[in-house]
Amino acid sequence: MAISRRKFINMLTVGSTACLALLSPITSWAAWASDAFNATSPDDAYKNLFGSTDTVDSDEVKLKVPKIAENGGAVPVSVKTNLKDVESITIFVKDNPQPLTATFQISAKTIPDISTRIRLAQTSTVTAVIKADGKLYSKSQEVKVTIGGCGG
Amino acid sequence: MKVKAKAKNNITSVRVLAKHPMETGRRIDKESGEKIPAKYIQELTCEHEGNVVFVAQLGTSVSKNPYLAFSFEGGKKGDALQLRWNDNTGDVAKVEAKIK
Amino acid sequence: MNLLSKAATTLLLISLTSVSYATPEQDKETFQSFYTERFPDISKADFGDGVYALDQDARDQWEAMNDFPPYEDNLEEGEILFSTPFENGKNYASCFENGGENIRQNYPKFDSKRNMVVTLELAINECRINNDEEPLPYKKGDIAKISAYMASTSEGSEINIATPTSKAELAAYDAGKQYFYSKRGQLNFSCANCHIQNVGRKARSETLSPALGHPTHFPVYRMKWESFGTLQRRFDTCNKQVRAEPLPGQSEAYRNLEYFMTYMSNGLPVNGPASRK
Amino acid sequence: MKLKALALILIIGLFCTSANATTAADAEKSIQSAQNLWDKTKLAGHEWNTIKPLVAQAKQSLDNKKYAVAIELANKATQQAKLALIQAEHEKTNWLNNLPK
Repeated sequence: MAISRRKFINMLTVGSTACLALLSPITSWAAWASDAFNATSPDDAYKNLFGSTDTVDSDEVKLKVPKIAENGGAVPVSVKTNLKDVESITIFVKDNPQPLTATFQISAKTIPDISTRIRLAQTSTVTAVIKADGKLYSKSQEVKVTIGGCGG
Repeated sequence: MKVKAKAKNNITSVRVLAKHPMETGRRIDKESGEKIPAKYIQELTCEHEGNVVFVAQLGTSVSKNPYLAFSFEGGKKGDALQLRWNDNTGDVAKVEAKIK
Repeated sequence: MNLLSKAATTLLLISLTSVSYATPEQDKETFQSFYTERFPDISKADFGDGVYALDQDARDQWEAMNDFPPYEDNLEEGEILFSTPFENGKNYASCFENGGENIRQNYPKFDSKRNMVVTLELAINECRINNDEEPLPYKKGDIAKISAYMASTSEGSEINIATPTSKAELAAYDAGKQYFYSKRGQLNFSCANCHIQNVGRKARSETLSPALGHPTHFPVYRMKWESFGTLQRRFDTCNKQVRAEPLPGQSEAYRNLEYFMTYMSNGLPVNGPASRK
Repeated sequence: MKLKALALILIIGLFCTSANATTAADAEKSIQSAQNLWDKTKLAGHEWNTIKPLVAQAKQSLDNKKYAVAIELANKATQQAKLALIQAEHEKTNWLNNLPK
């Protein structure tokens, strides 16, 4: 699905920015990986998104998450890599109701270095998966979520 | 949508904050006792001179008022960026930002 | 009463007074050096960052959040509220020295005419009343937004509360001091128990922040509140946490406490508004 | 007379766990004394937030004619208020022990 999406964008961007108007919600919707996002287990999400659960744990995937979340509602996450030919960066939260959190398509011009803020329903392992040259590389780390808070 | 974009050494770094509730569809309204319907951004894109330089697909685990930071090769001070998101209900927001 | 017991009482009183009535300046010295000795690696100004001065993991997240501070919109609203004229054509600027800009560091002030402590929020409401406007509710909402905007114009200015010297000033200062060090609530904790004796340690999963620098960064935008709150709103939370009943906003006890605490942080730069979890 | 006796029996039956029959007046008295001590804690500047809900619950029980429960709650409130007053008295001098050295 991701590939057809990219082809479609390439087709579009051959033209000018005037084509932007053509990016109607319907076409974008079609590209959104709904099966993978709706999956309730990490394995199902992997299968739907990558067609495989075969990942290699790699230090090339630089994942930065806190050890203890200040705020489970907005946990900063950064992922970057020096790997070549990166196609996508994807973030999973193992114990969230829907583990697939976000997936970023990395074009030839995009630097494989992204940051976002995610929700953790509870203490969970956060995993970043980088697809590069057709292979899946991953890195995981646990983030603790605590209840309460003085927040002085 | 708030955008901060800076160019340095032929690399443009972009930070975006999209104002959006990111309702998961699982939350219960405390007063009515009913589920608040899901409303979340599914896709956010950024274009520079007609090229898509960033595509993010998001789910309900992304925090309220999604924050995204990314960078791409090319771009210079004064260039325009077109950012756009659409959510699961079909709402769309577009903004043009200048690289500083 | 016989002479002996009279003498004993007098002696007791003298000994008590000599402890409790160290001069405010001596108090401040002891207070500040307690923290600088306890945390020799932290510069004095950085105590204004609270827990984020002590915990790098938390600080990294806080700094990431500050890329687009969660209070940005509220702060902008505060600026608009501050500069919108009253019905009589006057505005907040007309009530304050320097048009209300860069004055946060001077509050709370002791008003010698009325013999009372005036906090910035109290002054904001008095400005409204003097201009025939309804006072705003304390602790949160518009008053906190206005106060946040005013604080932002003082960024980097050092807290500069005049040293209490007159009898009335000292009485207010001592009342604030006693409040700070008195155990209260069912859990029997004083402010000092957590924020001096146990500073940097954990209460459940939370690191206890230093009291030095507490007043520098208010109003604070808390993720938990999803809004700004004044220092006195924070007093409420602390009181509830030790199971004491909070006091009304701008009550005498709270104003005196704010006066004492802010004087203890004299010399630290204003760095409010700030965000907290 | 007969009716009153019946009522008494009914009440005793309702609160068969307590030895003595309790009346609205007893409950009101307990609540009033809790209230008085509660007011004293406010004056002393050492009000605990545990007292207010207990008094409110006691009043609620009184309204619901659950007098024994009302008294029990009022007594709890009184106990909390007494402790708060002991704390206030103690802290009049002992707050000085908390000063940084």
